[in-house]
Amino acid sequence: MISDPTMTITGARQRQGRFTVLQKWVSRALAGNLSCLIVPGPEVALSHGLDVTAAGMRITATPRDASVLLIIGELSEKMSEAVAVLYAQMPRPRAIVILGGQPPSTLPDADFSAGVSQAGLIDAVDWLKRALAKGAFSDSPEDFDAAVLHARIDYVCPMHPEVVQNEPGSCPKCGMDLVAREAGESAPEHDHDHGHDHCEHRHHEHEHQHHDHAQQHEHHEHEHHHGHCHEHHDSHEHDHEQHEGHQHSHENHHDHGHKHQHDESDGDAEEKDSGHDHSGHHHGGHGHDSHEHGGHDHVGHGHSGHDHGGHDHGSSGFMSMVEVTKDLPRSADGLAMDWMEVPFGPVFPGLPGGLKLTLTLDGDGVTEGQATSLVGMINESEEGKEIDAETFIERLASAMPLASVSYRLLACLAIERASGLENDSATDHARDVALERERIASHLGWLAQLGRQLGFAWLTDRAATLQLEIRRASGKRLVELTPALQALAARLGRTPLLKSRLKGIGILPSGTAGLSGPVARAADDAGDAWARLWRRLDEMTTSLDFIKATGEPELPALRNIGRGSGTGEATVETPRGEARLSLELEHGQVKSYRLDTACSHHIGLVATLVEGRELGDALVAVGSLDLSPWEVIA
Amino acid sequence: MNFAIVLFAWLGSAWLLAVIEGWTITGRLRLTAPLLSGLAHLGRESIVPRTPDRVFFETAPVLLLIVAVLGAAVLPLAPTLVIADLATGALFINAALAYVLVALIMAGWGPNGAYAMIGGWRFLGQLIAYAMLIVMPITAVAMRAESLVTTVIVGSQDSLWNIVYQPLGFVLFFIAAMALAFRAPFDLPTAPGELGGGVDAEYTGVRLAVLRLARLTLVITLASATTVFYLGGWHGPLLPPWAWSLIKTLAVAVLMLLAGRYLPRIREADLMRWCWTLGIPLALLNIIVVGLLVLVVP
Amino acid sequence: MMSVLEQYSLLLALVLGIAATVLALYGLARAIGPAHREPGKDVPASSGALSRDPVWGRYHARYYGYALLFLAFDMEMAFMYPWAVVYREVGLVALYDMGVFLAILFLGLLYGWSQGALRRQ
Amino acid sequence: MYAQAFFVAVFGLAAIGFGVVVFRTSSMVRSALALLFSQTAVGCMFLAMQTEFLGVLQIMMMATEMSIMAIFMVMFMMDPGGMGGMDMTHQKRFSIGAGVVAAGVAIVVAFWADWGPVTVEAPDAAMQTRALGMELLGRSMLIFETAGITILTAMIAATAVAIPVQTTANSADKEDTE
Repeated sequence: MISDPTMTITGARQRQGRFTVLQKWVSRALAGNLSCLIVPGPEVALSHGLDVTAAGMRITATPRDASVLLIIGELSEKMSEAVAVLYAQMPRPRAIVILGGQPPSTLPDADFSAGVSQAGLIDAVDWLKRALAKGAFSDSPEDFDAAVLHARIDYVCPMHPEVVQNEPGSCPKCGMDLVAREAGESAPEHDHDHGHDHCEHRHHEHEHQHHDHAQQHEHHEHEHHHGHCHEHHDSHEHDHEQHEGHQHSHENHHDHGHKHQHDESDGDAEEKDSGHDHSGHHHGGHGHDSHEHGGHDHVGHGHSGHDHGGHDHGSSGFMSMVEVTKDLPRSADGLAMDWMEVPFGPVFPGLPGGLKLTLTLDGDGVTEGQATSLVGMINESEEGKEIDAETFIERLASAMPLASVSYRLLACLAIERASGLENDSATDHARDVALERERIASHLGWLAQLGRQLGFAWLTDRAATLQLEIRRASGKRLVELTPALQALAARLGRTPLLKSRLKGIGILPSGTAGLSGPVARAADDAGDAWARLWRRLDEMTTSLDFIKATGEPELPALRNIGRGSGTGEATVETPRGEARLSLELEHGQVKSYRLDTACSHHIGLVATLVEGRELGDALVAVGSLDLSPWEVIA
Repeated sequence: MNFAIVLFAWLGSAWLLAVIEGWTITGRLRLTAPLLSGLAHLGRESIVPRTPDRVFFETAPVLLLIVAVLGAAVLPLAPTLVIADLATGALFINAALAYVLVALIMAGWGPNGAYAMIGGWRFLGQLIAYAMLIVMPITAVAMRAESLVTTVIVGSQDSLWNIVYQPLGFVLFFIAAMALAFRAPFDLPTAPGELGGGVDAEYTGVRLAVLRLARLTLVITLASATTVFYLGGWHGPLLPPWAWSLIKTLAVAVLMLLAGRYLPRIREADLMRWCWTLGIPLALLNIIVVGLLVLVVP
Repeated sequence: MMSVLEQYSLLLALVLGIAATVLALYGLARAIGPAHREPGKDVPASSGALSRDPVWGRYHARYYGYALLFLAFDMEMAFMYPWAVVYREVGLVALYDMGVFLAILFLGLLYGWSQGALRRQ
Repeated sequence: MYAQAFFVAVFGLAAIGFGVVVFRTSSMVRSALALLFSQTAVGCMFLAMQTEFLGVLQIMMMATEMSIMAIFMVMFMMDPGGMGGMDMTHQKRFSIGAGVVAAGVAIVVAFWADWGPVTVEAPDAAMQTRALGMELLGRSMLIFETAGITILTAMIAATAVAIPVQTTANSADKEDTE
């Protein structure tokens, strides 16, 4: 537990002069209005049994509305970067609370840290209230900066995308000069392959853009980042250094009294063109574009902006819209539009935290999309590193916060099989009850998430309350809760608009490869989001019946395996589908393992589910899969 | 004098509504909550995004607040308790509230961010869906009152409230009013779960406070319009007229706020299809039915 | 009773008053403290990814079929309100007259509907 | 009277000012909304001239119609955000000439036309609305119904031009291109 003696929070606001009366009042109001952004997401808080609202904080959807950044558990490297961006975008005064993890390297030290428990959370809120009332304003607030807020530059070979280096040079494979590009966000997209025929063109385009960015950011490094508008038509000054002539020759075109920034993209376009040796760039902005990437112009990359500027300068009369738009991507109805690539996630209120959905949007329709997990477990058994069986179980369970009991059970079973232990029916029953209990809790968590996505506040509240109650409930208590669960299902059946919202969305026919769990079972009905909702509600009832018939739950714990050796394989039907673990045990140590989960397969279905759908429908379709990004094995 | 009283009444209802809204969310009834929350907003930084269209970004919240208040300005609390009793009052509300769209387009376009922009253009689609369902039912109301003056419209419901006289019009108007106020389940432009806040997303600090106040005022304005057009305005036994107006307005406003909690967000495609293939024919039917009633029933 | 022009001035005063109040609030907020400029803060929030790319491009509004019909319906409102005001006075002729007008419009709606204007494009 | 003249002048200048902005910006949305506010200012001029129904109608209709114009401009114009700093004016010399001539003609008409006697007192706004309704249902009924037919024609034309027809040949064609 960290407590600063002066009680000033790290994200305090600048104070001018002394602490005024106004600031004092405001500080008190701030202390009484805590709103928090949960990383990785509210569903993780729920599955850990944390009731954030009861602790006295409002859960917000965006960093803009948050004053507290609540981090639960350890964060992966990619999530650390995302969290730095989120923190940077929160308005001051802002505070960081970490429950059950180390502060990520990208953030300043946590204002408060504790273990993952409701008590810890309540302590945190108490501390924050006091700290904000006293230290929301500070004489010298620290600047927050992180590497991710500035682009890192990689150098890649234009011909061999797999060649990535930190320094400029030539490609070891073909000897070509390496091209600079912005590292990070767009990097994985280089490697993915949709199997669409325009994919290749996109590669080119990305590089093209990165090239652009890179130069700009080099420039920023000279400038020590004191400019705060790092958008990419900001390369103005940079242009001055190398392309002064161009810039001046265009000054006279920009006498609209418009913002200066707008002028700069022309210089940008010029520079890009000259870099590629296109002399006729005044007229040929588009010609150049089309040969580069065959008619794919994402606005996101700002090509359109430059080129139109170019058009205007060169044209003597009216421009032909047919001519000008011929290289833009076509929508299904034949209209030429700019497409934009928009990230949804990793911390998006409508999707589970850690899942990053990247959609290429044409208006509010999705033309293509793909999902990646930023928190997925890595399926590797480090050579020569043997893990103690108990540690292995703990590690696997904590790596899957949304279904820890299932994976604990899976690990126990696999290890016990490997050591040649016979099944013990009493233990098995108790474990199965725990598994079924988690299934109910997990499905309730999914319902709460559905409520968040659809703005259905009542569902979120109700499902979350029940989930918190059921997580660790005894068999008797579970039986008592049966009517509440039935009432919830009946209520959903009666809710207007819900059916029209879910029916026919995200259809996965029963033949689809790689389906598992409720998604597979729902495919036997209609295979849409509505069928999946009812499949999950049915499963909750079935699980309750099983618990009623079987007895008390007991958390799976490893039986005495001694120092057994061997290989074992186990499968468990987790709430999201079948998980399979095979491992090699040597003298009670796990030597190597291999894990296969349902979500690893389901995440690949996202691309087909979202294509051509309206944005809201696409998000519902992805949500209905109940993807747990933790269970996506890299 | 009237001016001050009415303004005070509107402020009072906004505050009460904020208290009730807080109550439904947190489950605690705290009278100071809206003031504290406003003060907290003042204390947060108000970030201006790297926005190439700062004029739009700055204008949007103020414009939204102005049009919401202007709409309320022609709605009477009592026979003489109205800021401006315009001869075209019923039309004027439409005119003022049409600028809600303009404000949202500005808020969406200004920050140059994808979520906000999609939200802004989504609301244009939403307007295309609901606008006729605001305009056509009001026409039927004006037919009965033979006037566009809001006080006369309330007067025409002396014997029988419009909610009984033209229930179909009331249902259409109420749904359209909720869509206009872009509250759940019609919160397509802000949709936290789909657009991470949409048009609201980039507003922080004092600008967010103004925006929230504007949205709250908009709900009150629409609730008050529903009261004036369909619920008999100030008519009611025992209590003074202004009290009845305020009670009805608050009741409708709370209904608008609460309904969203129990419904999932509507699909944009469904909203547009239902409004045009079902709503507009029904609104036309409503006009014809009211037309016959007006002529047949003296 | 105020004259019409006085009422307009009152509304104008209301507009200016609100604008002044909001400006005063902004001033108050500024007095509490200025916004601290930091890298990344002014980039539009997009759920943890830093997306600096501008999005102002050709936006595909899928509702343009509705929009075209809406323009026609909006135009019609110019006639509906004055008609509604004198409706009872004129009587059956007005109903007949407006009936024909609305029937014509409804025909347009039906045509658009049959041609698929009333759907996402 | 002087107050009226003052407000007519103020809103008139505002209308012209926003009108200038329409051409001075390179952002389509800004341009469309500037045109909207220019029209709103004209509506306010109507109000100042005590033609209430017309003024309010103008203010109302322009908000939705200019916004729809904005989305169509964003759909179909290149670089709607104006990030390329595109100049929206074309054929400058010709358009300046045309503008000057048109302004001259308007001024000449304004000064030479016989505006009739100045109305001492405008009729009450409620009366105006009523009179408008009576006019629509009386003398101008034919014009009114013709307007209906015109709107119908516009709806049919717009639908026929803009909405792609779903035929089998068309969808086969689309599959080819994909």
